[in-house]
Amino acid sequence: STGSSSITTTASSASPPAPTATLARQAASEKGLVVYANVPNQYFQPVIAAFNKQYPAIKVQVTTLDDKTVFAKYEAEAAQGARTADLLVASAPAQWVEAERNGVPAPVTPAGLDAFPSWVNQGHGVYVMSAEPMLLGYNAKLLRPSEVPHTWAQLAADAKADPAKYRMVSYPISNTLDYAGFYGLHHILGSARTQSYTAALAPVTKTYSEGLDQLNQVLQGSASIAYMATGLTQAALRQYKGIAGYVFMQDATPLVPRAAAVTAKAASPASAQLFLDFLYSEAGQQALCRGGFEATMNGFRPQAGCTASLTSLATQVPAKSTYLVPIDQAVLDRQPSITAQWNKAFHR
Amino acid sequence: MTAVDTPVAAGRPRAPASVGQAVVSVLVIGLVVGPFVPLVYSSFRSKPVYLPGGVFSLGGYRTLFADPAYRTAVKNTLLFAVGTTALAVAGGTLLAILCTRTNLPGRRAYGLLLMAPSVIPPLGLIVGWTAIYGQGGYVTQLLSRNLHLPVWNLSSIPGMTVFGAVVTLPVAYLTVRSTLAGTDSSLEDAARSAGAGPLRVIGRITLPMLRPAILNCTVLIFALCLEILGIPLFLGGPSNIDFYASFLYRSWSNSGTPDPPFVSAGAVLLLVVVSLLLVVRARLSGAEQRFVTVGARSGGVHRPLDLGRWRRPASAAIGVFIAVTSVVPLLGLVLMSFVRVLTTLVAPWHLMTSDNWHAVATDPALRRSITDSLLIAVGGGAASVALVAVAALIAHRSRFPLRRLIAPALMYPRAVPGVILGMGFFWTYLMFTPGSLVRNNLWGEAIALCVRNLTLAYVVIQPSLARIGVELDRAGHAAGAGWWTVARRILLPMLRPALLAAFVFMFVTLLGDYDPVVFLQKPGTEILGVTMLQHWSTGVQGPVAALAVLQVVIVAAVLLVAGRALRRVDHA
Amino acid sequence: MPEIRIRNLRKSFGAATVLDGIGFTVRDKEFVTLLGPSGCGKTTTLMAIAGFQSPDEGVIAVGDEVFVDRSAGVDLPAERRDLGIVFQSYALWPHMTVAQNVGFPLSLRKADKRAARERVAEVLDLVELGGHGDRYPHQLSGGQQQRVALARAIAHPPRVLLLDEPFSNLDAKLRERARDWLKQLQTSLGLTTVFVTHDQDEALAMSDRILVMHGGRILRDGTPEEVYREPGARFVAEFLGQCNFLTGSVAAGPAGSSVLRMPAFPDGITVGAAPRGPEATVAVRPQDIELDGPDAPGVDASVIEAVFLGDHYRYQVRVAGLRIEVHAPHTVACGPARIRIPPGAAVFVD
Amino acid sequence: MPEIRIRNLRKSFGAATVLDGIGFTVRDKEFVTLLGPSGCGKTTTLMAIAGFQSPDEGVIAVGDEVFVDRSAGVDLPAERRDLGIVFQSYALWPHMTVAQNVGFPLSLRKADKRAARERVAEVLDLVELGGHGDRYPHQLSGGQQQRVALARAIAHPPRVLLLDEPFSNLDAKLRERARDWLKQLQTSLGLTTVFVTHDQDEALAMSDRILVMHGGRILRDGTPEEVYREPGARFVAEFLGQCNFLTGSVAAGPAGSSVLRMPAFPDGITVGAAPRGPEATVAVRPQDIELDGPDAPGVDASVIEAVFLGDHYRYQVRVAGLRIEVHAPHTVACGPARIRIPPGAAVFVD
Ligand SMILES: Nc1ncnc2c1ncn2[C@@H]1O[C@H](COP(=O)(O)OP(=O)(O)OP(=O)(O)O)[C@@H](O)[C@H]1O
Ligand SMILES: Nc1ncnc2c1ncn2[C@@H]1O[C@H](COP(=O)(O)OP(=O)(O)OP(=O)(O)O)[C@@H](O)[C@H]1O
Ligand SMILES: [Mg+2]
Ligand SMILES: [Mg+2]
Repeated sequence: STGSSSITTTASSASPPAPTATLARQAASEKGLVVYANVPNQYFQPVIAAFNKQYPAIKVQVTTLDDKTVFAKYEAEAAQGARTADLLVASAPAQWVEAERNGVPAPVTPAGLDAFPSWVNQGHGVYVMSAEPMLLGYNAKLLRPSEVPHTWAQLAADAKADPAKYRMVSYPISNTLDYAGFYGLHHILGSARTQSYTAALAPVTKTYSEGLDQLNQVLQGSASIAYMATGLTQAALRQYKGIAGYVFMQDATPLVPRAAAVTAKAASPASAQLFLDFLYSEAGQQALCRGGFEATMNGFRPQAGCTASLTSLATQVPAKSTYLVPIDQAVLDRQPSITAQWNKAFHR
Repeated sequence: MTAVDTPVAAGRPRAPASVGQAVVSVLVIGLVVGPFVPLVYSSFRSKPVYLPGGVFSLGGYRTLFADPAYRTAVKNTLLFAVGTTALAVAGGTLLAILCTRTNLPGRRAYGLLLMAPSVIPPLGLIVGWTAIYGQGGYVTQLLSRNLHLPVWNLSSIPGMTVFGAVVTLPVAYLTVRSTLAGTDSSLEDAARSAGAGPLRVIGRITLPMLRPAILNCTVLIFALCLEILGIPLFLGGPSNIDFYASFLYRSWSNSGTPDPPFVSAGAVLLLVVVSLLLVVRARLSGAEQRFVTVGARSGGVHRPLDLGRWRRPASAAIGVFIAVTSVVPLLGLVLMSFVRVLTTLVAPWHLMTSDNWHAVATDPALRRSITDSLLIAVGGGAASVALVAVAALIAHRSRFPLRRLIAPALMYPRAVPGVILGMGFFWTYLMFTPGSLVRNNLWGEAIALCVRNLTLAYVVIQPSLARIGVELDRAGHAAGAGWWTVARRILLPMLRPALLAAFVFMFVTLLGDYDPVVFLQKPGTEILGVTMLQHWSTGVQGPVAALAVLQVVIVAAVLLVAGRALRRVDHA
Repeated sequence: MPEIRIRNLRKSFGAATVLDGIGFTVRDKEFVTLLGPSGCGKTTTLMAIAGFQSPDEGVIAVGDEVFVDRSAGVDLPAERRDLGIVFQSYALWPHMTVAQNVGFPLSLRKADKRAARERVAEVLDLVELGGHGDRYPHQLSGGQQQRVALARAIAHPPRVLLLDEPFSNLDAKLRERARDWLKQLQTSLGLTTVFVTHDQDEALAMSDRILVMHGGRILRDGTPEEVYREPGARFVAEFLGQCNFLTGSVAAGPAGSSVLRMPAFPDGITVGAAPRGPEATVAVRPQDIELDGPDAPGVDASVIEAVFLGDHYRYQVRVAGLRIEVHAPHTVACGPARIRIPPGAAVFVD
Repeated sequence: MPEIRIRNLRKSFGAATVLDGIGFTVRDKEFVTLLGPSGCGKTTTLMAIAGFQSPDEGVIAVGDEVFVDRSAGVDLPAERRDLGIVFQSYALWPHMTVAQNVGFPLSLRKADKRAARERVAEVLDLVELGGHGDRYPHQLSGGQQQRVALARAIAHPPRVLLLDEPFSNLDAKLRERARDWLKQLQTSLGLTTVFVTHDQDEALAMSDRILVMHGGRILRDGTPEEVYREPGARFVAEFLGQCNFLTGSVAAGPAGSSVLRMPAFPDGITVGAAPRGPEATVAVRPQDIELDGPDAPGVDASVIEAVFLGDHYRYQVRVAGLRIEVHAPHTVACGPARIRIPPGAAVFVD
């Protein structure tokens, strides 16, 4: 339902899914599941809990690291043959490409992919766990609802028209998430428009690269808008009703993949695959949505309260305005030029 | 800071305790050198140490020097380091003089309060400062939005310099104060009877005599500024200002290839710079005899310098300084932990919430991280202090052949950014320790944290040791005690106040430190600093503030107990 | 050079009374010594004059100027009193050369550079350190350091010179030389001087007048000979050198003198003052007692210990149960001897 | 108590030779003093015996045991030498009570707890600090601290007692008392003792034998009287008290004596030793010179200064261009006088 026509679907070279019962038996003899993930603990916890409801015997240990460290730690440990992660979760497409090249992911296919868009499988054993829409957060005390821009075009126009009111925050392009978002923007809007918008936004934008720092600026009121904010904002802003809100950009909402892969050197491959299988099950999708991750299942119906899903996104943003940034070499290749354009606009 | 080698002619010809001394020396040197081995090695390889197929290469260094961003980062770091050091040393010295040598009203209370920035956990202090004085900080917003006044920018180099100076000022303050306490005040009296007024006395007598102490803390603070990561990472980001450490960290975390050699090369260059600093200091302090007061038989408490009509203004200024730098950010933290968001747009009482504390309380990792952190802070703190104490005794009170290596070795853990030291530890654990002996448990984190902060324990213990006369050891030997017995029954008991102070210092630091364990932490072995960092990365600062307040409360409790103990120790 | 007048100085630290009504006058060009045991308040008195201690009560004036008058609320800061002080620890500034140390008081007064340099050279010559201007204090011996401290104190001619045990860090040999030298300098420059010491030899050798202090009070005030010969109080007698104390019954002697009688000296000891009561104690200096072989005049005694002390021998003599110390330049064998206390050797003490 | 034998001790610090072939023997129960000016190597010698300085060359043995023999590579660590040492600064451990300080050497030797307690009490009684076992060092006066240091040094009976200027921190009065007391203790316990001082009075009053050191060598070795009366070297004469040095031509006198002639003393000065050359210098102690009014016998002189020093007067006398110091117990007015150097008062020095 969601997903533009140009979603990359690399032919899968992975083996067919193993039967769940076999995996469960193998997992019983394994020593728990080790996950390196770029996910804040508090968001991931509902997912783990739901998994453990099904597989109480499998002890899941999630180490929260930033994107780079997820790979660096795994690769160093794997090279030395030490016990390391069985499953990796990270968002940076460029680093996934590098990881594929280094043979990090194991060629594993989860069961139940039929119910998902084909792009969930990025090939080489890398799967999109959640496709997170980059969105715009705003301060509800500083901007009346009518003043909140819903398109990049409007955002750029507002920035020019009232720079005092539209003080903005965002990531710097050096942030992998931000780069992925801009890659998507270029794809949807074309380079010329993206560049002109960037040029308009640069003078009113301050950048924060750590975590969700920019959200705080919006909440505190030093900025009225955070654009190109991560999809996790949906969950983070839940407790700030009346102070801040978020909208999806109608003209272009890039989806940045948070991908997962079972590792080649996994000590608990069966447990890892069970977890992967779980992610692509109904229960798993509900848990992801609850945690604030974007559920991607076709025809997903969220249970009470949770909004993070592509089905609900589809009701808010036209399909042609969304685009999932793929995990492939093209993303790596365009990084220098897109970064340079951004830097030029920001005088860096 | 005062690693001045007291030339101890404690000329005992042979040391029967040399086995024990060897064990401790090798342990200390090994712990310090351990993480540096893979770092230095990998800086000369084309691939990370743990990957097969690397060749010798200077590529890392070449990449570094070719990068204009590196040069900018170096320039920024130097600007910051020079500014911070100058401010901290000048401020610390001035405050120490005012609080010990003049009739400033309230000087005793100030003496304690000035130490506050060193007992608030570093991340907490940053959160507190950004919440109050940052871009979106409460006071900043109040002034700019509500009163339309021009405001400062905490994220600029001057802004970070001021913050850096506040953080490091206690180091200068402590060093200078303890030196002042040890110098004969009759030197100042002599100047006054020669006709010099209070200002002249300070300018021409007190300050010049403090040169060695000032030199020591200048070198230490400068070195700390070179490796500092938290400030550029959290404050410098919005203005796109990188320092040495944050440049390395960011280029590392954005690079496609695993562990590029230029990160190690950057760390190695920093090591070289700090070594040079140590050499320069040794050179400069060569003529230190000129600053040691001759036959210091202290002339008792004399009349303090009279500040005259500046008494009250000076006192008020210091009060404001303490309020602005410590009290307000601390209150900000407390307030933050009880509101949904600290903003000038909505009155705080409309935002009251217990959610932050609830989130903190229900976080399953939190209880573990509190107990783990307490364990490391208490156990690790005690073990490090014990190790450093014995190492300092070997370095300054023995004839052990390797003793000259120990004092400089103890300075190095603070010579590179904690994150990179942590990386070194990770590699060392990975490659050189059997199995996952320490890599996968709390031990590994504890060791990394402790080693990184050995320097702090040393700079607290060393000056006190230097003040204990050699004759006290000799009297012990003459009584028939060997080296170890003298250490155990005479020197260590006499060092008790310093050991306790070092322990408290270590405790506070270990409780809040995080950068060396970024690589090492894993579920089940969380520590407070990392938990805080992770809450931060969710973008919601309320729980971070709650954690920081929690840390301050724990530290305050420990200080209270330690203060009691210290008083009892002093009585003995 | 003006005179120093001190009246009723009182000072307590908490419950401890350190100065208990000190009052004295130092005349122009006079060299006055405060002598007393450790802790008796000598330094406190000196520091009150210098301005480093505020007395609780009392008046200090030098010449026409009142330094301290507690009742009038006057308390001049130290730097405006224009005094020269030499501290016990010398308090040389270790970061300055000898010339800079000595020149400091001049440079403060914005003296002409050249004139200042000349004055420094002159003062250094005066203290016999002509060629040492470029050295640092730690490159000097103790005696030289002490002379630099003095040079500094007199560089800008002070109204009054105050010295706090300036020689106590010197060794015996140096100390004697330094004494002579200082006394000479003081006399030739005509400096009004207050000198603090706990060494009676030093006090006797140098002073025009000695004030013996004890427990925050002045017990005795007089020239060295007066104080030594007529100590008045037992404490003073004892503090100014060894002393034998003999107690007995007193009877009037010829020509206003008295005779003290006791079992050891049945013929009595003649004291050159009228009796003040039926019982009394006298002090007799060891070197004033005559001791000789068993054939000499005097009462029977027995020498139980003889120690050679260079310029004299020190004998412990037993006389009818009493133990008496005698100093004599000549040798007396241990064993039986005769002892005599000549008239005038004994003085009454309280 | 064993004897100490030291042979050819040498020690340099860099280019500076501090000990230049020191050798001496201390006999059983003897009290030997190393006397010399600051920096002559006294402490270095003592510390070599104690084991805190390694000599570059030489042999040190106590009784049968060789402590140091550089040529044989022997160098016993300090803690195995079983000596008692009292340091100049006392070096009491501030964190231990008096009893713990004194008991420390015993506790090291795993002495029986009760026996150790008794021994501590006994030693404290010996140094007259019976009731002070529970105090801390800072609660004691200087003199008491010094006694605790001594008690500690003798608690576990040492083979030899070493003392490095133990009294130099005490004031004049206390020092004298401490001297007597220590000497008595040493005699009664029969301790072989090496004592270091730069105070000649102390050395003369206490020692069985004095070794006068200068520049890392021993210049003179003898009993106090020998050293004082026959100093041999000018340095020794001067160091042991004031001295006048007179130089003139020498002729043989009667009975193996000599006569020194010079313009000031045309009749010559009789010296009780045969002449060793045509020219010579003699040393004459100020108190051995006779000074009296202008009617007394002797050569014409003029008293130019008289200082009262308590037990004697110090006169500066001018005799035909020479300046001579004289000490006499009696008063002589300034102005013309007569001076006489009796036979035996002058001794030849190098
Ligand atoms: N600041 C102070 N606080 C409390 N007591 C003090 C203080 N200064 C001096 N005293 C006490 O006052 C008394 C007199 O001290 P002062 O220094 O005048 O003695 P002193 O005669 O100079 O002795 P010394 O010969 O030891 O130098 C001593 O008992 C000392 O302990
Ligand atoms: N560790 C050292 N390094 C260099 N020189 C030293 C050292 N120890 C002592 N000296 C020098 O050796 C010489 C003798 O020192 P020593 O301490 O034995 O003298 P002393 O006779 O005890 O003098 P004092 O009476 O001043 O204590 C001195 O000139 C001293 O400067
Ligand atoms: Mg005094
Ligand atoms: Mg010595």
